[in-house]
Amino acid sequence: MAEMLREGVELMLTGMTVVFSLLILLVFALKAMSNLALSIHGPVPSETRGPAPSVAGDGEEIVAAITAGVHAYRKGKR
Amino acid sequence: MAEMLREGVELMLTGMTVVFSLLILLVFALKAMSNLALSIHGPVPSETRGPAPSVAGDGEEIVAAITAGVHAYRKGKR
Amino acid sequence: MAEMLREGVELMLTGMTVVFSLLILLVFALKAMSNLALSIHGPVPSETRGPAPSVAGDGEEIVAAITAGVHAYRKGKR
Amino acid sequence: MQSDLLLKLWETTGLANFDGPGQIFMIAIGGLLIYLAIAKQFEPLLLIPIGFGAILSNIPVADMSGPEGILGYFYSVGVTTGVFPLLIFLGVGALTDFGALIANPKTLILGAAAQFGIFFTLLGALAMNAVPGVEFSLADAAAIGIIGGADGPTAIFLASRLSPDLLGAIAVAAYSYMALVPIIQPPIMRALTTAKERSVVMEELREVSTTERIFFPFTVLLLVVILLPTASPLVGMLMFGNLLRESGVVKRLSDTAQNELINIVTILLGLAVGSRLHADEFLNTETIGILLIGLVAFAVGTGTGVLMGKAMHRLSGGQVNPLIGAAGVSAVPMAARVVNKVGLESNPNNYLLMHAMGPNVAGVIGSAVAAGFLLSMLG
Amino acid sequence: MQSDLLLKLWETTGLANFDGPGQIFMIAIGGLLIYLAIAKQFEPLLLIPIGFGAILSNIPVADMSGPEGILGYFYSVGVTTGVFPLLIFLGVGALTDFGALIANPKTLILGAAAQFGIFFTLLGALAMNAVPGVEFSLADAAAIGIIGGADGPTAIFLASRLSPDLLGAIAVAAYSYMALVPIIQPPIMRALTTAKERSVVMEELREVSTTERIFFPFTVLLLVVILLPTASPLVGMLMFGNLLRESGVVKRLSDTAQNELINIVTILLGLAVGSRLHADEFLNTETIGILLIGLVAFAVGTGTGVLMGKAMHRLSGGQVNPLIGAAGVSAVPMAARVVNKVGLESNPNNYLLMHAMGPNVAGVIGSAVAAGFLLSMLG
Amino acid sequence: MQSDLLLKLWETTGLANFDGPGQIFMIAIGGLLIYLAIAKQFEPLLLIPIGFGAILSNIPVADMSGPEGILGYFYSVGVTTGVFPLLIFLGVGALTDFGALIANPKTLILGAAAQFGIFFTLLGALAMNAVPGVEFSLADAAAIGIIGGADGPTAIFLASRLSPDLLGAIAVAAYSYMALVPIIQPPIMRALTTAKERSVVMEELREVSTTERIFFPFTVLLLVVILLPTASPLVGMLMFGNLLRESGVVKRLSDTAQNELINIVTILLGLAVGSRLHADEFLNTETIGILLIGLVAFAVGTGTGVLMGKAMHRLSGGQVNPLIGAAGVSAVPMAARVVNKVGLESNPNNYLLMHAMGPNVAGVIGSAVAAGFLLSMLG
Ligand code: NA
Ligand code: NA
Ligand code: NA
Repeated sequence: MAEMLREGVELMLTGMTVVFSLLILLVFALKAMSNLALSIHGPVPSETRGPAPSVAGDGEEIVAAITAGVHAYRKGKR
Repeated sequence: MAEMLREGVELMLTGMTVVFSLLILLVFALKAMSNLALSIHGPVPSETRGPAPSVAGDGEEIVAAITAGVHAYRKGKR
Repeated sequence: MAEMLREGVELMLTGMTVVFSLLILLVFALKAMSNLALSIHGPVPSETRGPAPSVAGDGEEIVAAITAGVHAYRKGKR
Repeated sequence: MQSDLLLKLWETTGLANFDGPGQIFMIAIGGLLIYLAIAKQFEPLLLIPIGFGAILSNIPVADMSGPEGILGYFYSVGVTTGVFPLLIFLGVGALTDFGALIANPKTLILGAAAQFGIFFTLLGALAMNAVPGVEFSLADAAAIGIIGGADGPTAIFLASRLSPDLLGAIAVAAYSYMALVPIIQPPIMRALTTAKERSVVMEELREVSTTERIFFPFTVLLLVVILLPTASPLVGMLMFGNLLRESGVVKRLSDTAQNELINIVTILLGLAVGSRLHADEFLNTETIGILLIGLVAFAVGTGTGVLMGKAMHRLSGGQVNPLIGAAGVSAVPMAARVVNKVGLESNPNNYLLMHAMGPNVAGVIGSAVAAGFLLSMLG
Repeated sequence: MQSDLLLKLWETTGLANFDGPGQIFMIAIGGLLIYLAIAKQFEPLLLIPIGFGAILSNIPVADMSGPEGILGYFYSVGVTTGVFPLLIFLGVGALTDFGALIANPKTLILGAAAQFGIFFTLLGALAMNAVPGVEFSLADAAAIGIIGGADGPTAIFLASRLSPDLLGAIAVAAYSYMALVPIIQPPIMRALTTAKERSVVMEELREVSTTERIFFPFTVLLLVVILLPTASPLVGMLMFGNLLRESGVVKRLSDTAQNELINIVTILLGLAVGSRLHADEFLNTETIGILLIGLVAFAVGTGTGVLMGKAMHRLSGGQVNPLIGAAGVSAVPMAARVVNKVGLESNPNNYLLMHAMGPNVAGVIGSAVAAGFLLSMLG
Repeated sequence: MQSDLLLKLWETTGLANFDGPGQIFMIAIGGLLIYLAIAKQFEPLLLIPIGFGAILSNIPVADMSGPEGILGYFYSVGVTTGVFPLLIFLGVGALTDFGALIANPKTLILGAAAQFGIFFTLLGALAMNAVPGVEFSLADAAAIGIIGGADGPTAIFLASRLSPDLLGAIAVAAYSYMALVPIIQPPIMRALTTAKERSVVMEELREVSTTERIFFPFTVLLLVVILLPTASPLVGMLMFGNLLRESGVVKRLSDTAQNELINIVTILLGLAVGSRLHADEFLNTETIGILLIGLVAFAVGTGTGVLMGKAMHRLSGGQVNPLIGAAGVSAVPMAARVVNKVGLESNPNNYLLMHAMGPNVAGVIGSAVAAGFLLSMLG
């Protein structure tokens, strides 16, 4: 059991090292990422996104829109 | 390779024949179908359908409707 | 076949006995249950429930609420 | 070489591969089921997928219901394992308001009486062994009997366990006759009751508290566990769905169980059941027997339900309208609506719908119990 | 001992386990697909899951696309069996309004003509065998050809049957070029038509009755069953979905097929397809060949569609605008919108959208038929 | 013969088949979990299905958690493969707004510190081997340790890989203690901080751009791929879900991942986990040990998180409120709300919720990283 406890302590040391290393590196990576994003697009607020691209890229929604449009079109003609 | 190309050409010829035959026959079949539909129901516009049959045939929706009705009924009584 | 019919009659007799026994016992069990419920909470009408606990217990909905709140908060600040 | 190709082409057409009129007939049966579903609103949620599955599985060459076909996959993943009917039961539990039963638990007895249709049909199926070409084992007869339970998922679940070969015919009979309930039941109900009995106005049901609704699934499950644990997959999933509904704290799970989950499973289950409507398995004397006797099952169940209703009418000093016994066959909520309609004929102000919901949902529990009993004896 | 542990730790890092630049390159390819999906709206519904699947499956050590990895499970459950693309077809059927095709069935001929792209590409793939390092079998060539069908689920379904090793490249080519339809098609359309032809205003389409809409799926399926039953899994599921939509009695099933079911399957299918974008399977001359020839496929299909449009223009005495032939490649509804846009260039009041929807959905049927033919010859 | 039948009947009752008080006790445990879920709102989304699964799997005769039972199927299809917890992670990714973490990435360090609870618990589990009847392997101890990660799907995923026998107890401990976070954390938070520290008002978080949100999942995944690819199934699915959310072009997929998909999987996963709450596997000294030590895990993680918060408080010149370190255990969003509440006690105008969301979601990533590390060492 002493052997296992020793292995457990080793796991703890290496494990916390791994967790801290990875998350601290991630701090720097995220800062670099934010700077990169800023340099590409400028300080764009989230709100400029909007749902427009969603619709444009969404095949089925377009089909639905077309269908609806057609029905409206037909009704107008009658 | 020449052998495979020849087989490929054969596939192309038979394949396009099959595709055209089937779709051309489908033109006639769809026209016959439309005439049949017309002779059965007359020129019924799509709009006459409506959601009514949907509800009528939909077991669970009826349960929901009953439940809702019962609640309304009970509240009215109180 | 006579043998099978006899087994069938046995199944019917035992089966109906089982069904009736279980459902009649359930009548008493449900009455006992209703009395127990009454003694615990009193004659609480169903309507007191409402959607409140649902929200409180629903992790993801809270996240959504937080997110929404944050957006509202930020917009107010700008 | 070119002519070889044309020959190969011809050999892959459907025309060259129909192996007799059986497949064409079964495709027509599939079309008929869909016609009934659309034009007559015969249980369309199941009969459209079943009918289309029947058509697809009888297409030559494609072998869609074979072990490598999509319908075959659905069957082995969802029906052989029992998973699809049990998930349907989960959704039904989440959709069902058992309040009427909790308010008036005595209606359980009506739900019990109507299960006589199951056992009568079982006997009838055994008696049919006298007909040449029909050879039903006890397990087959039990699976046929469950048609009398008037509950689709229960019938599919039990048939998949006791008699997979007959599953297609049993499922079709069960759903078709459930759709025919408005035609089958009223004459029997009128024949067995007097106009006076039919016009009895019942006392309004009391309100049921949230606590009772939450205790309900546990109470039902407890009795099943103690007395008939073989019924616990069916009853357990039904009560789990109902607990999701009534607990009030997992609305998102309850909504999904009632909608997307049950819808997806219904599509897949319907196709899988349809894949059993194969010419070689379906077109025989036994199927005709099953269809005939299934009709009897509903009639007998309705009759015993109404007779028990009459008994309760007398024992209660006339407070119970015997018509509500007919709802004990299940066929939720069709049978309860039929009771309501027949009741209105005798008394235009007598709305029996809520009172019939008690025996109606009791019938679901009753059929599941009967299925559990048959599983324990023959499974 | 501690150093053993550190060694073991190092050995489990990604750095120590990248086996060459191939994996990094493939991760970059995954990123590129996602970039195109987000920034250029290239079929994002499929290319985001495919791109992310490509990234995940090229991560060293984790082996997520292996037989015990989650992407590997999705692949074996949904793609090897053909279940996922067929369920997508079910959803597409429920989403598609075939009214324009029913009103003007002659446009089926345009949908047939555009399938020439498939067979031309098949030949092109065979011709590529002249290039050293490329070795396509007939089955491989057929799977590559289906890129010209401009229909994602059909391409995945056929490739999973005829040439699973090429599935990743074929799916990526199919979806990428479908996204490029607005760039690939217009120059070809303008080159093959005169300004006068392009400004033809077509007669308004007649209304289609509910009965016709309900009969439609059966009519299409009937012909497929008789003539080419190997196409019936694809066509059958498409028509089943459409029947759910048009029957009007199973709205809840139709809604689920159009939304949650197709969405769930799209996520899982995309990841599964992405798992085939493995460095060792993808990075070779054959993939480059597939990407090049896929582009040709779309161009040729567009061209033959427009040429058939011109033939119909003449035979009809000038009533048909030949541009609508370009919509015959499928790529629903992108190609129909391109037709509308190019038509508006020549006549700002000429809305061809509805007229193009006929050949557009005809192209879906045409590709499924071509896939069935290839399956029957080579499957 | 009749008496034979009655005997057979008796032999199929539950009464005749309960094999000791263990099953009854486990059914009561299932009931207790459901009681806590409904009456105390203890993580009801998981504990109701887990509790009901525990009841169902301890019903005698039915063997619902056996290899042919429905719960057994759910377990082997979804838990043994790891698919269910990973799909939950997909949904969680689509549900989570990582904006607070992007705005203040330093809070990742708090999410790292709180993972000490995992490794402390691992040691504690090993120390428990001194107790007679307890025999935990290193893999068992690691699976128990992950309870300290305060993240349900991570715990289930790791336990299914390292120690399937203990999965039931580990999942129950994880979800129960997550629900107890509002009781476990505040005393520790108050004990380790001064009133002045607790009343620190933090600077408002900056806004985060769409581009950053889209780059975020790739950045996180990139580091995991390079350093610890064994964590990439968990982190990859989380980040895939988040990309669906943030890309803005696949709203329908994101909605489905956040709702129907995660709901369906939650129901099935809960039942499957519940099926591990078997009398013979659950009722032993080891379970008691797991429950005790799980409580310690949460306390230690909270403590180290707060201590790291104090360190950051000093290093930042008093700008960081150390309370937010407690949110690093994950238990999203409960722990962040607890931070907010304890903060308000010291300063009624100090809303820490948003600041706590950073370490809170960082804790999810931290636990997934710890799980990946344990998998790489012991898997
Ligand atoms: Na019944
Ligand atoms: Na096409
Ligand atoms: Na954590």
